[in-house]
Amino acid sequence: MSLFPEIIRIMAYVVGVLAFVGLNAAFLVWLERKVAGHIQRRIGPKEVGPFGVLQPVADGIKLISKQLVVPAQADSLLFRLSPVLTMTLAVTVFVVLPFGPSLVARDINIGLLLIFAFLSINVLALFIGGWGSNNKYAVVSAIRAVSQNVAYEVPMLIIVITMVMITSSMNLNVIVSQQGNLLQWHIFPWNGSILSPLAFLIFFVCTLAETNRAPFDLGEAESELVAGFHTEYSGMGFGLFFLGEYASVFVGCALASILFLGGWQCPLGIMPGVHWMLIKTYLLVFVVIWVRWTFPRTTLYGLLNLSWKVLVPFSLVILLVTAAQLKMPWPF
Amino acid sequence: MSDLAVDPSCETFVLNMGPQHPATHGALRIKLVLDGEYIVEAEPVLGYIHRMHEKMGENRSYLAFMPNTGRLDYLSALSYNHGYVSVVERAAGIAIPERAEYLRVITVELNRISSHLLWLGAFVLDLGGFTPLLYTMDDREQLLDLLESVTGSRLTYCYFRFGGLYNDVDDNFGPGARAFIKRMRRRLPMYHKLISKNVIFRQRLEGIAPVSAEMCRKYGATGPVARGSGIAYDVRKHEPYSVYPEFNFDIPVYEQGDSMARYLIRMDEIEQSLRIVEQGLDKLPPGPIMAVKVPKIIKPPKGDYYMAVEAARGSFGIRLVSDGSATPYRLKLRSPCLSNLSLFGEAARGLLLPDAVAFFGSLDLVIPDIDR
Amino acid sequence: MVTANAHLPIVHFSSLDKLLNLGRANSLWPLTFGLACCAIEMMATGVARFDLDRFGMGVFRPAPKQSDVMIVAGTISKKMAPGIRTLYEQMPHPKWVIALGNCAIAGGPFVFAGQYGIVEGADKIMPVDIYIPGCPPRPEALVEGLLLLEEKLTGSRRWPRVNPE
Amino acid sequence: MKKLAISQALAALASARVLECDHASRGFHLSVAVAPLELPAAAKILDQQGFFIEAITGVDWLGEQAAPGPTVADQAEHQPPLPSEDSFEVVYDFNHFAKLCRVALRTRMPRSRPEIPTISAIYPGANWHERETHDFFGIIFSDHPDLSPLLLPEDADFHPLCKDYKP
Repeated sequence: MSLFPEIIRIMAYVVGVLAFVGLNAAFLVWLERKVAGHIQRRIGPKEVGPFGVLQPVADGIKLISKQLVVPAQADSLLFRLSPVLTMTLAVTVFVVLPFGPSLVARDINIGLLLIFAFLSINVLALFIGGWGSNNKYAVVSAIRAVSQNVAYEVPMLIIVITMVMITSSMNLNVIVSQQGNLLQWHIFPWNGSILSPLAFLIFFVCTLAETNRAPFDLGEAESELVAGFHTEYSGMGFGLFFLGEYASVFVGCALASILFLGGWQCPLGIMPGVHWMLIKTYLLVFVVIWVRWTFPRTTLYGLLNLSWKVLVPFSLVILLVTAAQLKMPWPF
Repeated sequence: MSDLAVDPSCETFVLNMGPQHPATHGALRIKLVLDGEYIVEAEPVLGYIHRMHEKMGENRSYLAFMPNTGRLDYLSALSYNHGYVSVVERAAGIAIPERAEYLRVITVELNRISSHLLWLGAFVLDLGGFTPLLYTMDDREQLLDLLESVTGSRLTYCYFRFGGLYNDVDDNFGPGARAFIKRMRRRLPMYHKLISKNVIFRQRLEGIAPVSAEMCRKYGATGPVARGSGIAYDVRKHEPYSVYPEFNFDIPVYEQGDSMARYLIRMDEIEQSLRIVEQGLDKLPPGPIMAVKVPKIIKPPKGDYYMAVEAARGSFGIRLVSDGSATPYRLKLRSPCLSNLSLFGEAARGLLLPDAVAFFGSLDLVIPDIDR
Repeated sequence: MVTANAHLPIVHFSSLDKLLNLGRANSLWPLTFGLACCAIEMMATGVARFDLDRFGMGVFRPAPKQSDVMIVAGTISKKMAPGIRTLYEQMPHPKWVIALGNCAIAGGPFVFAGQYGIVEGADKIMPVDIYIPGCPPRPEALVEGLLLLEEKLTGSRRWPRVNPE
Repeated sequence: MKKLAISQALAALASARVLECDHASRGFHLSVAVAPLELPAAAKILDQQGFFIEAITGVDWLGEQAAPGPTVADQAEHQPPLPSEDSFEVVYDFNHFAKLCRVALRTRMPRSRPEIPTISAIYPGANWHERETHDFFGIIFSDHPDLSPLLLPEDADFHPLCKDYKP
């Protein structure tokens, strides 16, 4: 492998991933506001461009041209680092996401591990942002975000381990290629583990919590903490948090669709490709938005109780049952 | 929980909620001493929207003060109108025609529903659910259209006059109100399904911030807050005024005293108000809407007079001290919200921050009414 | 009368400025900040029937750092005035202020000889771009006010003006 | 009956002057005037009988002494005898949750020495009402835990509802 094409390849993927993250955020902003509008008996963005599709563009222009304020008492380095870090981590994860049979930036063996490694650092970015703002609301919010993320990573990773046991691979492309058609999807109990529908549910709930989405949006609980960890961020600092949040929502839903719903595979086994991946992921994203505009927010204790007292035991049961099932084909 | 909060070895910090904060519904500041997220001490700081209503009462004529009453508790402005016209009518000895009394009751109850609807939306918004606000506001808009056709304004009504009303209702009012009652009766089960039965919602309200009946008495809390604590006190039944004795309605009472009870009280009150409006429309007598002999300039005899009415948030009282001239000598406005808020400091001790926000929302406060 | 070219800069990046202003005009995020009665009408404007989100203005931000428009909705008491000034200063540039209702314009009904408690108008403590009269103004008036602000930014009006006959 | 019980209990106080009023025309049943020093005792009696506090109203009777003809206040209602100079009046409104009985408890103090004992130890709800009365009239409630301005700005040193207030 010569060096030169490799650099071109990297460049192409960097540009591609960044463009996708930007477009994805724009699309999700529009989708979220439109869906929210229709859930709430109103129209949502309509005047800016046809069907309001230019709304995210206007928001972006506005945010970019807005003054960046670094509070005098804030830790300038941490304050500036945090949004960049959030964004970088979210973008990095896209490197191993397979969008199609050959449409993946880096087809590495430990893709799954890499994603969770980076997603775990994400919470640190929020924390230094909240801490660096030197704002009490932001600090409380940052502490909430950390305890929440730690609590929900445990059941999530246990589920992922279960899935790795079933698929015996950490390569996302391999996992997808095992699920050739609807009947082979890992969400169904006859493929691998009898408890996999439950596993999917737990994984999805954990995704909501990990990405700070309602009903687990304690970090940015408006009625309690004003705007949470990004209270002090203006302009594009806030914009980057937004991009990062939408990118991780996408990643979370993409992972769910890769692990359980066959990723880029077609349900009927014909014409697999990137469109299936996008359809499945955005359907899941739609559910995330739907949940957000339906439920009130939990409290921190309700959230931690749900994780440690319900999700962790259940996911451990899933792990054990799956292990037993894999080792002893009978009586399953 | 509370022993954790008073542990002297814990490090605490002070958090200023407000004056601009989404949870305080206006310009109110709450000084919180927090231990982690537990509240050690909560002290509301008032006065950010003090608008000198009582001073204004002393330097303008009785009629000219009328619009002020619509701006005290702007969510149930008609109740305040009612209280004010009633105390002046009591002082000056003005009797008002029956049709006017009935229309007063009907419009006041419609206003109470609109107030409770707005509260419901804002309350769920405090708990992080955005969508119910849009639903309740949608219903409220229907109601506002109705009230606007009668009173001429959407929010800060000034509809009653000494001796009667500003104008009669038109032919569309009756059918419109009946249509609204029908609509609301359909919508209430929907709200119960969407909100009351939601697991997260119940988990956040049940058993949170119990207020005892004794505490209500010591602080003078009235309205849904007292009724949520098992006190069956409603001025409409307790000290009947206007034509309320003619109506058949219940006073919902819950014993638990927690945020859930205060929520359920208001939901039940919407139903009761619908009943009152329906009966009022059935019984509405024909006739004049203004008493014939109302002096142009009201000069009540010397002395002091008190009048309490049941506003949406509790008992609103007016003490009018008259020196026999055309302006009140002293006009004291007893705000239900002030008394209801005064127990916040004691009841919020030991709560978690989000629970305190829920508790605050369940008190249903209108800040300009507190500050006056 | 408000005109778009009121403050012409010395160096004029014409097209870029136009683009930026177009972006800003279509994404005016108000600050969640209500003082009194007018705040309820502000809420009513945000929700289903009037739906400010149609114009991209529905994103009410609770933090001043992330908002573009401050809608002063209600009476400004002397105790509150320093707080409002702080909020205004915390908002990053470019920022605009709308005085909603008579109280925010000039003290409204609460002005009388010998008043001791209120600031008579938001423009006593900060620059105001748009004044919307009413007590409280109807939601339609607030929508019109925001459209006027857009017009001030872009120089052109979104919808044809309706002349009241 | 509540009215009888409370009026007898209050009449036992040395300085109390209990007057029954027509509820329909005045809005309260009992008008009870006491000397400032007996205020806590009266409040304690009301507390024991299960009354709740509704409001505290201050009234400034400036110029009452100088007024020609009959004085503004109904003299009969204001025994013990009025101070011989212009006075402040404070009216405490009490009510009962179960049995309707509104009691207006009145007390008068001279304008030059506006000091009366607090009842906030008996009724914690009275705390804010007393602070508010202090804001508006400058009446000092002795032994009150915190008489800082409630509705006026923190540094306010004026009392706007006094009749001689000039901004």
